[in-house]
Amino acid sequence: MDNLTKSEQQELETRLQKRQVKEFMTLFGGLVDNCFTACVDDFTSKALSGRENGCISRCVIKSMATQTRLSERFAELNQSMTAEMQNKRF
Amino acid sequence: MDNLTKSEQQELETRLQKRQVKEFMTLFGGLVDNCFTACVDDFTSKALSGRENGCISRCVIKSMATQTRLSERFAELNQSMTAEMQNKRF
Amino acid sequence: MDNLTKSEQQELETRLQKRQVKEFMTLFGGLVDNCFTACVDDFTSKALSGRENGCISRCVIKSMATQTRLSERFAELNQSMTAEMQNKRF
Amino acid sequence: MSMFGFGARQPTSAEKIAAVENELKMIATMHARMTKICSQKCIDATYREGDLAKGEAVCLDRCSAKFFEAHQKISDQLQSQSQAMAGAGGGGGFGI
Amino acid sequence: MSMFGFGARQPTSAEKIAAVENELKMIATMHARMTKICSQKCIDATYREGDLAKGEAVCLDRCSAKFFEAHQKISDQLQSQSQAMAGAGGGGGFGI
Amino acid sequence: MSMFGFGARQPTSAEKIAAVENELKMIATMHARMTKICSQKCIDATYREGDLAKGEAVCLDRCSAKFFEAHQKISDQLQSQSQAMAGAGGGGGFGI
Repeated sequence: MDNLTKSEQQELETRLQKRQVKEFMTLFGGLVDNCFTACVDDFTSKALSGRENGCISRCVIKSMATQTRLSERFAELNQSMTAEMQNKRF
Repeated sequence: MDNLTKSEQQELETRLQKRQVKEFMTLFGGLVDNCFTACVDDFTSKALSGRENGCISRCVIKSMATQTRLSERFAELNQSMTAEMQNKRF
Repeated sequence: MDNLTKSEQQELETRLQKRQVKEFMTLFGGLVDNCFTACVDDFTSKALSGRENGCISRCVIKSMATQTRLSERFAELNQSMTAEMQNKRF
Repeated sequence: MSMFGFGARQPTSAEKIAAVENELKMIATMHARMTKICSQKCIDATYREGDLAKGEAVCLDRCSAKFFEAHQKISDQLQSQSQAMAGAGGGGGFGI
Repeated sequence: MSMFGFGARQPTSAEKIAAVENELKMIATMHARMTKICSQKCIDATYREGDLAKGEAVCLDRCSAKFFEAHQKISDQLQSQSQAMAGAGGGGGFGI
Repeated sequence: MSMFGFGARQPTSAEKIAAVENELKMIATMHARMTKICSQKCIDATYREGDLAKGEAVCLDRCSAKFFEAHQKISDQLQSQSQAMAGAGGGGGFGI
Protein backbone atom coordinates (compact mmCIF):
# COMPACT_ATOMS: atom_id res chain seq x y z
CA MET A 1 0.00 0.00 0.00
CA ASP A 2 2.89 2.38 0.67
CA ASN A 3 4.31 1.92 -2.83
CA LEU A 4 3.17 5.17 -4.35
CA THR A 5 4.22 6.42 -7.75
CA LYS A 6 5.95 9.77 -8.09
CA SER A 7 2.81 11.68 -9.00
CA GLU A 8 0.93 10.01 -6.15
CA GLN A 9 3.68 11.07 -3.76
CA GLN A 10 3.40 14.65 -5.00
CA GLU A 11 -0.36 14.66 -4.53
CA LEU A 12 0.09 13.25 -1.03
CA GLU A 13 2.73 15.88 -0.25
CA THR A 14 0.33 18.67 -1.26
CA ARG A 15 -2.38 17.26 0.94
CA LEU A 16 -0.05 16.85 3.88
CA GLN A 17 1.01 20.48 3.57
CA LYS A 18 -2.63 21.55 3.72
CA ARG A 19 -3.09 19.32 6.74
CA GLN A 20 -0.07 20.87 8.46
CA VAL A 21 -1.47 24.36 7.97
CA LYS A 22 -4.78 23.18 9.40
CA GLU A 23 -3.11 21.50 12.36
CA PHE A 24 -1.07 24.57 13.08
CA MET A 25 -4.20 26.71 13.10
CA THR A 26 -5.88 24.26 15.47
CA LEU A 27 -2.87 24.34 17.76
CA PHE A 28 -2.78 28.14 17.70
CA GLY A 29 -6.52 28.39 18.35
CA GLY A 30 -6.26 25.91 21.21
CA LEU A 31 -3.45 27.97 22.73
CA VAL A 32 -5.54 31.16 22.59
CA ASP A 33 -8.54 29.35 24.10
CA ASN A 34 -6.58 27.71 26.84
CA CYS A 35 -4.46 30.67 27.88
CA PHE A 36 -7.35 33.14 27.68
CA THR A 37 -9.59 30.86 29.74
CA ALA A 38 -6.90 30.27 32.34
CA CYS A 39 -5.62 33.85 32.63
CA VAL A 40 -8.49 36.27 32.01
CA ASP A 41 -11.28 36.53 34.54
CA ASP A 42 -11.62 40.20 35.31
CA PHE A 43 -14.10 42.11 33.18
CA THR A 44 -14.03 45.46 34.97
CA SER A 45 -11.83 46.75 32.14
CA LYS A 46 -11.64 46.18 28.39
CA ALA A 47 -7.85 46.02 28.22
CA LEU A 48 -5.69 43.18 29.47
CA SER A 49 -4.10 43.97 32.85
CA GLY A 50 -0.40 43.55 33.58
CA ARG A 51 -1.15 40.41 35.55
CA GLU A 52 -3.21 38.95 32.71
CA ASN A 53 -0.53 39.78 30.14
CA GLY A 54 2.13 38.12 32.26
CA CYS A 55 -0.02 35.04 32.78
CA ILE A 56 -0.76 34.73 29.05
CA SER A 57 2.90 35.09 28.16
CA ARG A 58 3.96 32.38 30.64
CA CYS A 59 1.07 30.19 29.51
CA VAL A 60 2.25 30.37 25.88
CA ILE A 61 5.85 29.52 26.82
CA LYS A 62 4.78 26.65 29.05
CA SER A 63 2.29 25.30 26.51
CA MET A 64 4.95 25.29 23.78
CA ALA A 65 7.32 23.43 26.09
CA THR A 66 4.53 20.96 26.88
CA GLN A 67 3.83 20.47 23.16
CA THR A 68 7.49 19.86 22.43
CA ARG A 69 7.97 17.37 25.24
CA LEU A 70 4.80 15.44 24.42
CA SER A 71 5.68 15.36 20.72
CA GLU A 72 9.03 13.78 21.53
CA ARG A 73 7.41 11.18 23.77
CA PHE A 74 4.69 10.55 21.19
CA ALA A 75 7.26 9.91 18.45
CA GLU A 76 9.16 7.45 20.65
CA LEU A 77 6.05 5.62 21.79
CA ASN A 78 4.59 5.52 18.29
CA GLN A 79 7.81 4.05 16.92
CA SER A 80 8.06 1.34 19.55
CA MET A 81 4.37 0.49 19.15
CA THR A 82 4.73 0.20 15.37
CA ALA A 83 7.78 -2.04 15.82
CA GLU A 84 5.87 -4.21 18.28
CA MET A 85 2.91 -4.59 15.95
CA GLN A 86 5.14 -5.62 13.07
CA ASN A 87 6.74 -8.26 15.28
CA LYS A 88 3.28 -9.64 16.03
CA ARG A 89 2.33 -9.79 12.36
CA PHE A 90 5.37 -11.59 10.95
CA MET B 1 -4.71 37.73 -4.24
CA ASP B 2 -8.19 39.16 -3.90
CA ASN B 3 -8.46 39.84 -7.62
CA LEU B 4 -10.70 36.97 -8.58
CA THR B 5 -12.25 36.53 -12.01
CA LYS B 6 -16.01 36.31 -12.33
CA SER B 7 -16.12 32.53 -12.45
CA GLU B 8 -13.77 32.33 -9.48
CA GLN B 9 -16.08 34.65 -7.56
CA GLN B 10 -19.03 32.42 -8.38
CA GLU B 11 -17.20 29.32 -7.22
CA LEU B 12 -16.24 31.12 -4.01
CA GLU B 13 -19.83 32.24 -3.49
CA THR B 14 -21.05 28.64 -3.79
CA ARG B 15 -18.51 27.47 -1.25
CA LEU B 16 -19.36 30.27 1.16
CA GLN B 17 -23.03 29.33 0.99
CA LYS B 18 -22.15 25.77 1.91
CA ARG B 19 -20.02 27.10 4.75
CA GLN B 20 -22.90 29.25 6.02
CA VAL B 21 -25.22 26.28 6.14
CA LYS B 22 -22.59 24.33 8.04
CA GLU B 23 -21.98 27.18 10.47
CA PHE B 24 -25.67 27.59 11.07
CA MET B 25 -25.99 23.91 11.89
CA THR B 26 -23.05 24.15 14.30
CA LEU B 27 -24.66 27.15 15.97
CA PHE B 28 -27.99 25.38 16.25
CA GLY B 29 -26.36 22.24 17.61
CA GLY B 30 -24.39 24.27 20.14
CA LEU B 31 -27.59 25.96 21.27
CA VAL B 32 -29.32 22.62 21.84
CA ASP B 33 -26.29 21.26 23.71
CA ASN B 34 -25.86 24.30 25.86
CA CYS B 35 -29.51 24.87 26.75
CA PHE B 36 -30.22 21.20 27.34
CA THR B 37 -27.15 20.81 29.56
CA ALA B 38 -28.01 23.95 31.54
CA CYS B 39 -31.75 23.36 31.91
CA VAL B 40 -32.43 19.62 32.09
CA ASP B 41 -31.31 17.66 35.12
CA ASP B 42 -34.34 15.76 36.27
CA PHE B 43 -34.78 12.28 34.83
CA THR B 44 -37.74 11.09 36.88
CA SER B 45 -39.92 11.74 33.83
CA LYS B 46 -39.46 11.38 30.07
CA ALA B 47 -41.22 14.64 29.17
CA LEU B 48 -39.80 18.14 29.71
CA SER B 49 -41.31 19.81 32.79
CA GLY B 50 -42.77 23.32 32.76
CA ARG B 51 -39.69 24.62 34.53
CA GLU B 52 -37.37 22.96 32.01
CA ASN B 53 -39.40 24.27 29.07
CA GLY B 54 -39.28 27.79 30.47
CA CYS B 55 -35.56 27.57 31.11
CA ILE B 56 -34.86 26.30 27.57
CA SER B 57 -36.97 29.04 26.04
CA ARG B 58 -35.17 31.78 28.00
CA CYS B 59 -31.83 30.15 27.24
CA VAL B 60 -32.53 30.29 23.49
CA ILE B 61 -33.56 33.94 23.63
CA LYS B 62 -30.56 34.92 25.74
CA SER B 63 -28.15 32.91 23.60
CA MET B 64 -29.41 34.58 20.43
CA ALA B 65 -28.99 38.01 22.05
CA THR B 66 -25.48 37.00 23.11
CA GLN B 67 -24.66 35.84 19.56
CA THR B 68 -25.93 39.09 18.10
CA ARG B 69 -24.03 41.32 20.52
CA LEU B 70 -20.78 39.36 20.14
CA SER B 71 -21.09 39.35 16.35
CA GLU B 72 -21.39 43.15 16.35
CA ARG B 73 -18.36 43.52 18.59
CA PHE B 74 -16.45 40.98 16.55
CA ALA B 75 -17.12 42.86 13.32
CA GLU B 76 -15.94 46.14 14.86
CA LEU B 77 -12.82 44.63 16.40
CA ASN B 78 -11.97 42.70 13.26
CA GLN B 79 -12.27 45.86 11.17
CA SER B 80 -10.07 47.95 13.44
CA MET B 81 -7.51 45.15 13.66
CA THR B 82 -7.37 44.79 9.89
CA ALA B 83 -6.96 48.56 9.53
CA GLU B 84 -4.14 48.53 12.08
CA MET B 85 -2.31 45.70 10.34
CA GLN B 86 -2.48 47.49 6.99
CA ASN B 87 -1.02 50.62 8.60
CA LYS B 88 1.89 48.54 9.88
CA ARG B 89 2.56 47.04 6.48
CA PHE B 90 2.60 50.18 4.36
CA MET C 1 -34.98 14.62 -3.92
CA ASP C 2 -34.56 11.02 -2.83
CA ASN C 3 -34.96 9.70 -6.34
CA LEU C 4 -31.36 8.96 -7.14
CA THR C 5 -30.16 7.15 -10.23
CA LYS C 6 -28.10 3.99 -9.87
CA SER C 7 -24.75 5.71 -10.28
CA GLU C 8 -25.79 8.41 -7.85
CA GLN C 9 -26.70 5.72 -5.34
CA GLN C 10 -23.31 4.11 -5.78
CA GLU C 11 -21.52 7.41 -5.25
CA LEU C 12 -23.62 8.02 -2.14
CA GLU C 13 -22.83 4.53 -0.86
CA THR C 14 -19.10 5.15 -1.23
CA ARG C 15 -19.38 8.39 0.68
CA LEU C 16 -21.43 6.83 3.45
CA GLN C 17 -18.81 4.12 3.88
CA LYS C 18 -16.15 6.79 4.31
CA ARG C 19 -18.40 8.53 6.81
CA GLN C 20 -18.88 5.31 8.77
CA VAL C 21 -15.13 4.80 9.05
CA LYS C 22 -14.78 8.38 10.25
CA GLU C 23 -17.60 8.00 12.77
CA PHE C 24 -16.14 4.81 14.09
CA MET C 25 -12.78 6.51 14.61
CA THR C 26 -14.48 9.38 16.45
CA LEU C 27 -16.32 6.92 18.65
CA PHE C 28 -13.15 5.00 19.40
CA GLY C 29 -11.23 8.20 20.14
CA GLY C 30 -14.00 9.44 22.42
CA LEU C 31 -13.91 6.14 24.29
CA VAL C 32 -10.16 6.39 24.87
CA ASP C 33 -10.50 10.02 26.00
CA ASN C 34 -13.39 9.36 28.29
CA CYS C 35 -12.11 6.17 29.90
CA PHE C 36 -8.55 7.48 30.28
CA THR C 37 -9.77 10.73 31.84
CA ALA C 38 -12.12 8.91 34.22
CA CYS C 39 -9.76 6.09 35.24
CA VAL C 40 -6.18 7.37 35.21
CA ASP C 41 -5.06 9.91 37.77
CA ASP C 42 -1.93 8.49 39.30
CA PHE C 43 1.33 9.51 37.66
CA THR C 44 3.79 8.01 40.12
CA SER C 45 4.35 5.20 37.61
CA LYS C 46 4.47 4.97 33.82
CA ALA C 47 2.51 1.72 33.56
CA LEU C 48 -1.21 1.33 34.15
CA SER C 49 -1.97 -0.11 37.60
CA GLY C 50 -4.30 -3.06 38.16
CA ARG C 51 -6.96 -0.70 39.44
CA GLU C 52 -6.64 1.53 36.37
CA ASN C 53 -6.74 -1.44 34.02
CA GLY C 54 -9.88 -2.75 35.67
CA CYS C 55 -11.53 0.65 35.57
CA ILE C 56 -10.72 1.11 31.86
CA SER C 57 -12.03 -2.32 31.02
CA ARG C 58 -15.33 -1.72 32.86
CA CYS C 59 -15.55 1.75 31.32
CA VAL C 60 -15.28 0.30 27.80
CA ILE C 61 -17.96 -2.32 28.47
CA LYS C 62 -20.30 0.20 30.05
CA SER C 63 -19.73 2.78 27.31
CA MET C 64 -20.53 0.21 24.62
CA ALA C 65 -23.72 -0.73 26.43
CA THR C 66 -24.60 2.97 26.70
CA GLN C 67 -23.95 3.46 22.98
CA THR C 68 -26.12 0.51 22.08
CA ARG C 69 -29.02 1.57 24.28
CA LEU C 70 -28.93 5.18 23.11
CA SER C 71 -28.72 4.12 19.46
CA GLU C 72 -31.88 2.03 19.88
CA ARG C 73 -33.71 4.91 21.52
CA PHE C 74 -32.43 7.33 18.92
CA ALA C 75 -33.70 5.16 16.07
CA GLU C 76 -37.15 4.90 17.65
CA LEU C 77 -37.39 8.60 18.43
CA ASN C 78 -36.09 9.60 15.02
CA GLN C 79 -38.66 7.38 13.32
CA SER C 80 -41.60 8.71 15.32
CA MET C 81 -40.41 12.29 14.79
CA THR C 82 -40.12 11.78 11.05
CA ALA C 83 -43.61 10.27 10.96
CA GLU C 84 -44.98 13.21 12.94
CA MET C 85 -43.40 15.75 10.64
CA GLN C 86 -44.85 14.04 7.56
CA ASN C 87 -48.29 14.14 9.15
CA LYS C 88 -47.90 17.87 9.66
CA ARG C 89 -46.84 18.45 6.07
CA PHE C 90 -49.60 16.55 4.27
CA MET D 1 -30.62 32.37 -6.93
CA SER D 2 -33.97 31.23 -5.62
CA MET D 3 -35.76 31.09 -2.33
CA PHE D 4 -36.90 27.53 -2.97
CA GLY D 5 -33.85 25.31 -2.79
CA PHE D 6 -32.74 24.57 -6.34
CA GLY D 7 -35.52 26.68 -7.90
CA ALA D 8 -36.93 25.72 -11.26
CA ARG D 9 -33.79 24.02 -12.63
CA GLN D 10 -32.98 20.36 -12.10
CA PRO D 11 -30.48 19.72 -9.29
CA THR D 12 -27.21 18.18 -10.50
CA SER D 13 -26.10 14.74 -9.33
CA ALA D 14 -23.56 16.32 -7.01
CA GLU D 15 -26.25 18.49 -5.44
CA LYS D 16 -28.65 15.60 -4.95
CA ILE D 17 -25.98 13.47 -3.32
CA ALA D 18 -24.84 16.36 -1.14
CA ALA D 19 -28.40 16.97 0.04
CA VAL D 20 -28.88 13.36 1.17
CA GLU D 21 -25.40 13.32 2.68
CA ASN D 22 -26.07 16.52 4.61
CA GLU D 23 -29.28 15.18 6.07
CA LEU D 24 -27.55 12.01 7.25
CA LYS D 25 -24.68 14.06 8.61
CA MET D 26 -27.07 16.18 10.63
CA ILE D 27 -28.72 13.12 12.09
CA ALA D 28 -25.32 11.61 12.94
CA THR D 29 -24.24 14.85 14.62
CA MET D 30 -27.41 14.96 16.68
CA HIS D 31 -26.86 11.34 17.68
CA ALA D 32 -23.29 12.05 18.75
CA ARG D 33 -24.30 15.10 20.79
CA MET D 34 -27.10 13.21 22.51
CA THR D 35 -24.79 10.32 23.36
CA LYS D 36 -22.24 12.66 24.88
CA ILE D 37 -24.70 14.67 26.95
CA CYS D 38 -26.86 11.78 28.15
CA SER D 39 -23.77 9.76 29.10
CA GLN D 40 -22.57 12.69 31.20
CA LYS D 41 -25.97 13.14 32.81
CA CYS D 42 -26.72 9.47 33.52
CA ILE D 43 -23.57 7.38 33.85
CA ASP D 44 -21.63 7.04 37.11
CA ALA D 45 -18.09 7.97 36.06
CA THR D 46 -16.31 5.92 38.72
CA TYR D 47 -16.82 2.75 36.70
CA ARG D 48 -16.95 0.49 39.73
CA GLU D 49 -19.37 -1.63 37.70
CA GLY D 50 -19.08 -2.64 34.05
CA ASP D 51 -22.81 -3.26 33.64
CA LEU D 52 -25.37 -0.54 33.10
CA ALA D 53 -27.29 -0.20 36.35
CA LYS D 54 -31.09 -0.28 36.04
CA GLY D 55 -31.26 3.36 37.14
CA GLU D 56 -28.69 4.37 34.55
CA ALA D 57 -30.56 2.58 31.76
CA VAL D 58 -33.86 4.25 32.66
CA CYS D 59 -32.09 7.61 32.91
CA LEU D 60 -30.67 7.13 29.38
CA ASP D 61 -34.14 6.38 27.99
CA ARG D 62 -35.65 9.47 29.57
CA CYS D 63 -32.68 11.67 28.72
CA SER D 64 -32.90 10.72 25.04
CA ALA D 65 -36.65 11.42 24.97
CA LYS D 66 -36.12 14.80 26.60
CA PHE D 67 -33.25 15.58 24.24
CA PHE D 68 -35.46 15.00 21.20
CA GLU D 69 -38.21 17.10 22.72
CA ALA D 70 -35.79 19.94 23.47
CA HIS D 71 -34.29 19.67 19.99
CA GLN D 72 -37.71 19.99 18.38
CA LYS D 73 -38.78 22.78 20.70
CA ILE D 74 -35.65 24.84 20.03
CA SER D 75 -35.99 24.25 16.30
CA ASP D 76 -39.59 25.51 16.40
CA GLN D 77 -38.66 28.50 18.53
CA LEU D 78 -35.87 29.57 16.17
CA GLN D 79 -38.17 29.10 13.20
CA SER D 80 -40.91 31.29 14.62
CA GLN D 81 -38.36 33.89 15.72
CA SER D 82 -36.75 33.98 12.29
CA GLN D 83 -40.16 34.22 10.63
CA ALA D 84 -41.14 37.06 12.96
CA MET D 85 -37.95 38.86 11.96
CA ALA D 86 -37.77 38.03 8.29
CA GLY D 87 -41.46 38.25 7.41
CA ALA D 88 -42.46 35.73 4.74
CA GLY D 89 -39.03 34.27 3.71
CA GLY D 90 -39.04 30.48 3.29
CA GLY D 91 -36.32 28.23 1.97
CA GLY D 92 -33.71 27.32 4.57
CA GLY D 93 -35.58 26.70 7.80
CA PHE D 94 -34.28 25.21 11.00
CA GLY D 95 -36.07 21.87 11.27
CA ILE D 96 -34.12 18.65 11.23
CA MET E 1 8.83 25.40 -3.60
CA SER E 2 9.27 29.01 -2.58
CA MET E 3 9.40 31.04 0.59
CA PHE E 4 6.94 33.57 -0.79
CA GLY E 5 3.61 31.82 -1.04
CA PHE E 6 3.09 30.85 -4.66
CA GLY E 7 6.51 32.20 -5.71
CA ALA E 8 6.95 33.58 -9.19
CA ARG E 9 4.26 31.46 -10.86
CA GLN E 10 0.64 32.53 -11.10
CA PRO E 11 -1.61 30.86 -8.51
CA THR E 12 -4.28 28.64 -10.05
CA SER E 13 -7.97 29.43 -9.63
CA ALA E 14 -8.31 26.66 -7.07
CA GLU E 15 -5.42 28.08 -5.05
CA LYS E 16 -6.81 31.62 -5.10
CA ILE E 17 -10.24 30.43 -3.99
CA ALA E 18 -8.73 28.22 -1.29
CA ALA E 19 -6.68 31.15 0.05
CA VAL E 20 -9.73 33.41 0.41
CA GLU E 21 -11.75 30.52 1.84
CA ASN E 22 -9.06 29.72 4.40
CA GLU E 23 -8.89 33.29 5.60
CA LEU E 24 -12.66 33.43 6.06
CA LYS E 25 -12.58 30.06 7.78
CA MET E 26 -9.98 31.28 10.23
CA ILE E 27 -12.05 34.33 11.05
CA ALA E 28 -15.16 32.18 11.52
CA THR E 29 -13.26 29.83 13.82
CA MET E 30 -12.00 32.73 15.90
CA HIS E 31 -15.53 34.07 16.10
CA ALA E 32 -16.90 30.73 17.26
CA ARG E 33 -14.19 30.34 19.91
CA MET E 34 -14.76 33.85 21.23
CA THR E 35 -18.50 33.29 21.42
CA LYS E 36 -18.05 30.10 23.37
CA ILE E 37 -15.53 31.45 25.85
CA CYS E 38 -17.15 34.84 26.44
CA SER E 39 -20.56 33.22 26.90
CA GLN E 40 -19.07 30.94 29.55
CA LYS E 41 -17.32 33.84 31.27
CA CYS E 42 -20.21 36.33 31.20
CA ILE E 43 -23.59 34.63 31.02
CA ASP E 44 -25.44 33.40 34.09
CA ALA E 45 -26.21 29.76 33.22
CA THR E 46 -29.33 29.45 35.38
CA TYR E 47 -31.39 31.25 32.72
CA ARG E 48 -33.82 32.74 35.21
CA GLU E 49 -34.02 35.68 32.82
CA GLY E 50 -34.33 35.59 29.03
CA ASP E 51 -32.95 39.09 28.55
CA LEU E 52 -29.28 39.95 28.64
CA ALA E 53 -28.67 41.76 31.93
CA LYS E 54 -26.82 45.07 31.65
CA GLY E 55 -23.86 43.57 33.50
CA GLU E 56 -23.76 40.59 31.15
CA ALA E 57 -23.82 42.82 28.07
CA VAL E 58 -20.96 44.98 29.35
CA CYS E 59 -19.03 41.85 30.27
CA LEU E 60 -19.45 40.50 26.70
CA ASP E 61 -18.13 43.77 25.24
CA ARG E 62 -15.05 43.74 27.45
CA CYS E 63 -14.49 40.02 27.04
CA SER E 64 -14.48 40.32 23.25
CA ALA E 65 -12.03 43.24 23.37
CA LYS E 66 -9.72 41.29 25.69
CA PHE E 67 -10.03 38.20 23.50
CA PHE E 68 -8.85 40.12 20.43
CA GLU E 69 -6.00 41.64 22.40
CA ALA E 70 -4.93 38.23 23.71
CA HIS E 71 -5.24 36.71 20.22
CA GLN E 72 -2.98 39.39 18.76
CA LYS E 73 -0.52 39.19 21.63
CA ILE E 74 -0.17 35.41 21.38
CA SER E 75 0.18 35.64 17.60
CA ASP E 76 3.02 38.18 18.03
CA GLN E 77 4.68 36.11 20.73
CA LEU E 78 4.68 32.95 18.62
CA GLN E 79 5.97 34.88 15.64
CA SER E 80 8.93 36.38 17.51
CA GLN E 81 9.66 32.99 19.10
CA SER E 82 9.59 31.22 15.76
CA GLN E 83 11.78 33.93 14.23
CA ALA E 84 14.25 33.64 17.11
CA MET E 85 14.41 29.90 16.48
CA ALA E 86 14.32 29.80 12.70
CA GLY E 87 16.53 32.80 11.96
CA ALA E 88 15.48 34.63 8.80
CA GLY E 89 12.79 32.24 7.41
CA GLY E 90 9.65 34.07 6.24
CA GLY E 91 6.61 32.65 4.44
CA GLY E 92 4.15 30.98 6.79
CA GLY E 93 3.94 33.16 9.89
CA PHE E 94 1.38 33.06 12.65
CA GLY E 95 -0.58 36.31 12.17
CA ILE E 96 -4.26 36.22 11.43
CA MET F 1 -17.35 -5.63 -1.99
CA SER F 2 -14.65 -7.63 -0.23
CA MET F 3 -13.61 -8.41 3.30
CA PHE F 4 -9.97 -7.71 2.49
CA GLY F 5 -9.69 -3.98 1.89
CA PHE F 6 -9.61 -3.41 -1.85
CA GLY F 7 -10.01 -7.09 -2.62
CA ALA F 8 -8.47 -8.54 -5.75
CA ARG F 9 -8.57 -5.35 -7.82
CA GLN F 10 -5.80 -2.76 -7.81
CA PRO F 11 -6.53 0.26 -5.60
CA THR F 12 -6.80 3.51 -7.56
CA SER F 13 -4.38 6.37 -6.97
CA ALA F 14 -7.03 8.26 -5.03
CA GLU F 15 -7.63 5.25 -2.79
CA LYS F 16 -3.94 4.72 -2.10
CA ILE F 17 -3.45 8.38 -1.22
CA ALA F 18 -6.58 8.39 0.95
CA ALA F 19 -5.35 5.32 2.84
CA VAL F 20 -2.00 6.89 3.70
CA GLU F 21 -3.71 10.18 4.52
CA ASN F 22 -6.20 8.46 6.82
CA GLU F 23 -3.47 6.70 8.74
CA LEU F 24 -1.58 9.95 9.27
CA LYS F 25 -4.80 11.69 10.25
CA MET F 26 -5.51 9.05 12.87
CA ILE F 27 -2.06 9.44 14.35
CA ALA F 28 -2.44 13.23 14.39
CA THR F 29 -5.81 12.94 16.12
CA MET F 30 -4.37 10.63 18.74
CA HIS F 31 -1.51 13.05 19.28
CA ALA F 32 -3.91 15.97 19.72
CA ARG F 33 -6.08 14.06 22.18
CA MET F 34 -3.08 12.96 24.23
CA THR F 35 -1.73 16.51 24.34
CA LYS F 36 -5.03 17.87 25.56
CA ILE F 37 -5.60 15.24 28.24
CA CYS F 38 -2.04 15.06 29.57
CA SER F 39 -1.83 18.87 29.72
CA GLN F 40 -4.99 18.92 31.79
CA LYS F 41 -3.73 16.14 34.06
CA CYS F 42 -0.19 17.44 34.56
CA ILE F 43 0.09 21.21 34.07
CA ASP F 44 -0.64 23.71 36.84
CA ALA F 45 -3.16 26.04 35.22
CA THR F 46 -2.30 29.11 37.28
CA TYR F 47 0.76 29.78 35.10
CA ARG F 48 2.76 31.40 37.86
CA GLU F 49 5.80 29.94 36.16
CA GLY F 50 6.59 29.91 32.45
CA ASP F 51 8.97 26.95 32.73
CA LEU F 52 7.88 23.35 32.95
CA ALA F 53 8.48 22.25 36.54
CA LYS F 54 10.42 19.00 36.96
CA GLY F 55 7.31 17.34 38.40
CA GLU F 56 5.20 18.47 35.47
CA ALA F 57 7.73 17.16 32.94
CA VAL F 58 7.88 13.73 34.61
CA CYS F 59 4.09 13.66 34.82
CA LEU F 60 3.86 14.35 31.05
CA ASP F 61 6.25 11.48 30.31
CA ARG F 62 4.28 9.03 32.43
CA CYS F 63 0.93 10.30 31.22
CA SER F 64 1.91 9.79 27.58
CA ALA F 65 3.15 6.26 28.29
CA LYS F 66 -0.09 5.42 30.12
CA PHE F 67 -2.13 6.98 27.32
CA PHE F 68 -0.50 4.74 24.72
CA GLU F 69 -0.98 1.70 26.92
CA ALA F 70 -4.67 2.55 27.45
CA HIS F 71 -5.13 3.22 23.72
CA GLN F 72 -3.70 -0.18 22.85
CA LYS F 73 -5.63 -1.94 25.57
CA ILE F 74 -8.96 -0.43 24.51
CA SER F 75 -8.23 -1.21 20.87
CA ASP F 76 -7.55 -4.86 21.77
CA GLN F 77 -10.64 -5.09 23.96
CA LEU F 78 -12.90 -3.72 21.21
CA GLN F 79 -11.33 -6.08 18.69
CA SER F 80 -11.87 -9.17 20.81
CA GLN F 81 -15.42 -8.05 21.63
CA SER F 82 -16.26 -7.45 17.98
CA GLN F 83 -14.74 -10.81 17.04
CA ALA F 84 -16.75 -12.53 19.76
CA MET F 85 -19.87 -10.90 18.32
CA ALA F 86 -19.16 -11.13 14.60
CA GLY F 87 -17.52 -14.52 14.46
CA ALA F 88 -14.81 -14.76 11.80
CA GLY F 89 -15.11 -11.32 10.05
CA GLY F 90 -11.73 -9.71 9.30
CA GLY F 91 -10.93 -6.60 7.30
CA GLY F 92 -11.54 -3.35 9.19
CA GLY F 93 -10.53 -3.95 12.78
CA PHE F 94 -9.91 -1.41 15.50
CA GLY F 95 -6.11 -1.29 15.77
CA ILE F 96 -4.26 1.91 15.05
